[in-house]
Amino acid sequence: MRVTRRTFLQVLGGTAGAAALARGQLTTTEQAGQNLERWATPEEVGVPSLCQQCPGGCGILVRTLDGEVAGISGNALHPINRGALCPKAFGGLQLLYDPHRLKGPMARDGKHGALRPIAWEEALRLATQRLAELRQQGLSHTVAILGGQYRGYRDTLWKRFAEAYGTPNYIRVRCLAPEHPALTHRLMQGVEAPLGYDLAQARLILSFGAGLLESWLGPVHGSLAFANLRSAGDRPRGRLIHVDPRRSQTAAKADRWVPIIPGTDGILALGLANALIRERLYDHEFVETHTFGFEDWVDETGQRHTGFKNLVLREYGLITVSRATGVPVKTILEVARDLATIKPAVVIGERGPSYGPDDLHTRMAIHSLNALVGNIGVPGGLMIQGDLPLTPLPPVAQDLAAKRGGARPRIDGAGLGEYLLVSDAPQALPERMLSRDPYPVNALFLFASNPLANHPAKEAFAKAMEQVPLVVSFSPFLDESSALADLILPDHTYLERWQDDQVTHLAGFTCFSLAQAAATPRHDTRNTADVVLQIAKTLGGSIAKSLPWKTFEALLHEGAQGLYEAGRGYVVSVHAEESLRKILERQGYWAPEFKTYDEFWQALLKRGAWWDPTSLPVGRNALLRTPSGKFEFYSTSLKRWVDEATKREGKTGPFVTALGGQDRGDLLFLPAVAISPAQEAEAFPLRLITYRLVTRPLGGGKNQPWLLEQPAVHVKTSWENWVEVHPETGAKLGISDGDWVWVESAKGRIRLRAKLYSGTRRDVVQIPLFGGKGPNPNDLIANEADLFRGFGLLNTTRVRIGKA
Amino acid sequence: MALWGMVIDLDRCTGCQACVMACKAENNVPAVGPKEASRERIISWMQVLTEEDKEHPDGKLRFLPRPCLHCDDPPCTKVCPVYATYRDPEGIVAQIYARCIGCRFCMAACPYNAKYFNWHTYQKEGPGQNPDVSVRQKGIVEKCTFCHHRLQKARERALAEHREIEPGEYVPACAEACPARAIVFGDLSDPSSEVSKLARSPRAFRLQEELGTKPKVIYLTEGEARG
Amino acid sequence: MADPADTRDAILLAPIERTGRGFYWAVAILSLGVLWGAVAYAVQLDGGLGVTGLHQPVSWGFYVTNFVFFIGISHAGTLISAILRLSRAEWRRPITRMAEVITVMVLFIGAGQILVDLGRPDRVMNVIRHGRYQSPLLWDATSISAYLTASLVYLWLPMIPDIAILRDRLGKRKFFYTVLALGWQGTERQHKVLNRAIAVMAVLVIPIAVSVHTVVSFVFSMTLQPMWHSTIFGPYFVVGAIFSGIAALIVAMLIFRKAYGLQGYLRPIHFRYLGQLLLVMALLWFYFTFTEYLTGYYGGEVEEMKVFWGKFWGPFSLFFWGMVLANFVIPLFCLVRLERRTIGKVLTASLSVIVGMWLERFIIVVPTLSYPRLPFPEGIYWPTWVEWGETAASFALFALFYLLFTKVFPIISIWEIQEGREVGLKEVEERLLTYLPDTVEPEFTPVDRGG
Amino acid sequence: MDRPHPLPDRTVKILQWAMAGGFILFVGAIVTWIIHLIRTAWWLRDVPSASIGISLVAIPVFLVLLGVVLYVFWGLLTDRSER
Repeated sequence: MRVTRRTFLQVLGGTAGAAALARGQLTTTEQAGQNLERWATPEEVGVPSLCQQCPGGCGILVRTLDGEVAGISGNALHPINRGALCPKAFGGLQLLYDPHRLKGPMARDGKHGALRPIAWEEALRLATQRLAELRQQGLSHTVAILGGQYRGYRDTLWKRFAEAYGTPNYIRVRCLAPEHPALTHRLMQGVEAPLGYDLAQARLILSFGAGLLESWLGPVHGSLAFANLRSAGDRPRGRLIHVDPRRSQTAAKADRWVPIIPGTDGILALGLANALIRERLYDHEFVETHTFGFEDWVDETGQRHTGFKNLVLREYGLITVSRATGVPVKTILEVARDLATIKPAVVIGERGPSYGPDDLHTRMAIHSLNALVGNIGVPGGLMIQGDLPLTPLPPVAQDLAAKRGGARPRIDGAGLGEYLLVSDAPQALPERMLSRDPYPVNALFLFASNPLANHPAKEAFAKAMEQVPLVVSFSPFLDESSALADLILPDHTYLERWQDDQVTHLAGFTCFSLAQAAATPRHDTRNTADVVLQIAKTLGGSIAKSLPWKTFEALLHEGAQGLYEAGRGYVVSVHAEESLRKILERQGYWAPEFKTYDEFWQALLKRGAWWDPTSLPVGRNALLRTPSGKFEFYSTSLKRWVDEATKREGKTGPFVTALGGQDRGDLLFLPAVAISPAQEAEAFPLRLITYRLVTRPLGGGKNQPWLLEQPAVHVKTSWENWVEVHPETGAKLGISDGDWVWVESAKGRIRLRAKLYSGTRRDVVQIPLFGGKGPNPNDLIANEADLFRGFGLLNTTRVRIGKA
Repeated sequence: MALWGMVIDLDRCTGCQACVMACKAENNVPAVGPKEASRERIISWMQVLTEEDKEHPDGKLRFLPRPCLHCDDPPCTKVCPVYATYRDPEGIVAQIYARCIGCRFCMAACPYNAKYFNWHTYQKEGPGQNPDVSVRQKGIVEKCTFCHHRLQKARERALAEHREIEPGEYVPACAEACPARAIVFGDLSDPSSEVSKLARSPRAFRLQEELGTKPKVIYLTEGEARG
Repeated sequence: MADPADTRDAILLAPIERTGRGFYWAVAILSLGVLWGAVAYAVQLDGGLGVTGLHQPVSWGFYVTNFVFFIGISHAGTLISAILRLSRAEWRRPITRMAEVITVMVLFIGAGQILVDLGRPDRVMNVIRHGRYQSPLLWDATSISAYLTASLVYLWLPMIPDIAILRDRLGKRKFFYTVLALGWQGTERQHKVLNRAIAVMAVLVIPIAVSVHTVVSFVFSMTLQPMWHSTIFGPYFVVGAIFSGIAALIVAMLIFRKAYGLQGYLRPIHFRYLGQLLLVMALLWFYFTFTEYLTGYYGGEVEEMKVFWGKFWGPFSLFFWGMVLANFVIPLFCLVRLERRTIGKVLTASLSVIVGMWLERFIIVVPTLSYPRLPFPEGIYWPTWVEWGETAASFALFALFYLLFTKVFPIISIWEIQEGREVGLKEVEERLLTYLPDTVEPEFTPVDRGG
Repeated sequence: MDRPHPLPDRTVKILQWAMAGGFILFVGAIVTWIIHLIRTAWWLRDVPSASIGISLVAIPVFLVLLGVVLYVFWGLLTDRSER
């Protein structure tokens, strides 16, 4: 029907013009065409859904015509993005209609045979049979599930499945673990829930390399906050100061860009602290009443400890800091003054790739600035995320096999030894799988992850996968990893499935997004969540009992009932209505909008999200949960961990060694970043920085031509990856714009096109995580992990470049 | 009669290209592929231009989103030999794809390079496209229409409900998507509309104003307002 | 007077009567060129204009350059012949026909370039159905069709007596010649009618010709683009057109002089006169170019200067300085002294001018488009084999048309040569006498060629 | 003039006058076309003045051309019949 209509439009003359031309002289054919158009207008429905291109959690509205997807726009009601979107969102259309999608389940003949199509029943039988066998043999712990970037009930489901089945190896690969508070916040504030940043109200944002506008907590939310910082009504224009070696988009838009020697952000933060203290600009009231370890102190044994103040004044003088960071003293002073005088101010530096080898102390140093200016627990500062009042699910029923399997150590070593503080350590996975330490992996499930494209040790990973008897992939596409899988049970793409999202890492408010399938599945694929439920059911016993829901939709339906019964929060609605409710609620009124849960559920589906904007625990007490009830410059909890680890493993145990050893004394527990002398690496004179583009969706977006064609605006490029070189560095090496160059690290070399970009340091080259075809910067990066967050060290590699 | 216009606040624009992609999805603008892209044939009705402050080597980077500026005195419509592009009474510079002979005179005449040519057949009709916008064939010129089809739909809706089009009811895809809220769209003939107010801002300027094309896309400079 | 028995000019009919091997070779080679173009066009029709090197922002390239160039060449003809006729330059007699043929042939080729350049040639009738006179392209369409019509008429009218000779002397194509000869018997009245018509046409064709290249220049100068938006583009283009036209005429004359052994008719003096004309045009062209560029440079407008420097030192400098060399320096050196080795010098200058004028058209069309006003990436344009093919085919097709024409009609006006012998001599003498101070005022007799 | 001339047959005559007719048609078509363009411009309020201005020059030029051609046709063809 659609085609007929459009053909008619073309006959008429394409677009608007025809009508204007024919004004007053409509011929009968044209009249008939218009009638037909009216008659043929398909039913247009906007289905709220969730953008899954990045962890930002934006709500989208999928435009469907007679059930076929015809467009994506922002869900104007959704509190995260308020109808706005970033470029990635539109790639979802091309993801959905990717002609190379898998048309149905595939199985491999033997270990080295070819993939062939297979029926779902057969495919599920294959997987279930193997799982049952392994469990019978007492090898349930040898099943590993590698999960990518997702959250909410799909995570819940896998977690429950792993627990009920009996494997500790549900391993997540992601740079963002929203349900955990940032380690720094845990160490210095003792909080157990993630923190939120009240960007919407802040008038100064000091960002240490956080790609607010590109990749941080979601570019849309960041951009809305940025827009708010800009001239808006009568308020004065806010300031954005961005510290970054690279002139990123955020740096370009910042009021001040502070270029810095990579990895020295912590030193700069301490220099700023020095300036704040020296000029007596810090928040005395907050520091005196709410912090611990600022002044020198004496512990119960009578031992004297250096406080933060004296540490900073003694070790981080402005000239020292300036020399170490490459930031002029004048700039440090000016930034410090801005930070102290423009209120409210917020310092961000929590997420994103690691800053350098001493990532933990760097982050502590940055975070201590928030305490110095006293913006913890105040509007426009740091807040704590509220909990989602979802229906509590019944506890997982574990039979003996499950208990036994679940008690085994994890294959990646997370939670032990050097990875004590880490929940997942995918970096260690290939090596351990290859060495079968502590046990071989007999089945590997890949869900929403593609390690063979993204893992810095992808060759080792591929080898490790060879050894696994059964590799099951749930990818809807034949990506690098699923190409090596033995069994592919393709998931729907996100526009085709029921799903939820629980955004718990943003602006403080809690938000639950729900989406039904916006499009009928284009191919013979199945929602992996439903597949897991079905596998559990087939496996039977306690596993089936732990996952009793018939469909994923039923689980969502059950979970969301808690929201209805919580007696707070709202299904999102138009702004005016929300404002009124907020005012009422502040006066103590909260009226339920729906009489029955069914009504609530229908409204949730129709509007896309539930949120609770008002019941934020913003008080300082909620934010300072350390034993002392204060913000700890000197982290007593870190000390406790270290003491315990020393007791358990000895002074030379892996955890203590990883921290830098006991010999650092108090400096280990204070935000002290060592100033290392500038190193002159002859062989590899340049440092490599990788970064994430705002146009890069999860999974790389190889199948999204729009995004690949116009990946960036700061350099002119299209369809291929590139390396950014400073024009002077380029001139020195005889490299001009657009030349092919080899970028070589100790690990390997890749051939890329050079782009001369003045927003590069002279001693740095930059390669974006491009995601399209062609070489990947991961091929250069050594497989090193930051031991405290488990995430790869992406910006510590040294390289050299030369004309290819 | 309305006079549709747009204000783009460069102080807010982050160069993210959400507008570009929103436009492509809304208007069935194809990706031309690596080969054609390397031949400089990317079609981008809305394009984010980047200007580097060459005076200071590490200086500022400026972003400039450029849709069709819908000039009130458009140089492109004047030169079209077949009335395939014209300014409609509400100020929108429209294209008639079925009429265009592909002489590319309008492309040569546009001082803003807002017109794009279909050098090859870049796409066929297929799923995922917006049926409100025709899929262009090879050999013709296309450009931003201020999402004219949205105006038609809004007008039909208003007509069916016996009322006028409300402000905000008709907004192009780029303005709708912009995450920094840098793009404001509305009726310039209504002095109380947001675009009109912003257009009177001391920060307001027009591209190549000296050419006298009277663009209806108005930009706001970066930085704070000067007096 | 067209005495059929007069065999002095038999050599002029020879190419029509007999066909040698050289002709077939020439046709074969030219056909190959045309074939290249045909294949290229087929490829272009199938794949779209994308098979060319055109892109964003350089959306006009070789085709438009060729269009301007060929339309320019067309001025060779009719305009020169009309001016010479009106000024009663007696040395025009063996030249006019050749010039007029160039015009007609090349106009077809030039107008064809636009067709080749269209993205949707199948919709070309839209120009007729939906054309709008605000567009300079329509001015072109009108002006070129007027010029083409006028040129055809102006080619045909002076050919009627010759066609009558062919009708009477030649065995073949009798019917064809009979129809075209319009019953010419050389009567007094017929002469009077014809001469009057030719005189009117000569007057009419000059403004039309000037208008043609003026409106071709308007295609560019009516836009607001840097280095296009110029008031002197009209006369500048016209001067360039006449310049290239004369050069093309000289080359054509020399080729046929050699091929058909016309040394007796096209004598060094003709080339000397034409060479001098060419020199004058070279100076005039330089004057216009200088004025045009100086105004731009002196104004120093930013956008203008981007294009200016692009031409002067940038990627187009090779073309720009090549143009200056070919259009000014070489002709100047060749044409200043023409007493010795006239033919060689004139030929060199003419070939150089043809190349130079093509470069000039290129340097006008492309650089302006290559430097957009807004911060776009600047586009460099390089044609593909398709554009080379079309260009080669255009030249080949022109040559082929010309060659075929000479096999059907005499390339030198027989009756005008005869008229020169019979009437011209006496008339010039009489006219000369009227210029001199010491002779008695003779009774003015209007030219009466009826005798 | 010495040699006797075969009288042109009817076909030749018809063709010659047909040529004249063709030319009239051609010029007529062009004039009609220009008028059509004026009409379109008028309807669309698309700068009719430009069309009218150009037609003021173009139409007379074509009519003069037509005049000259017809004059030649008439002058040459009728002359023979007089003799």
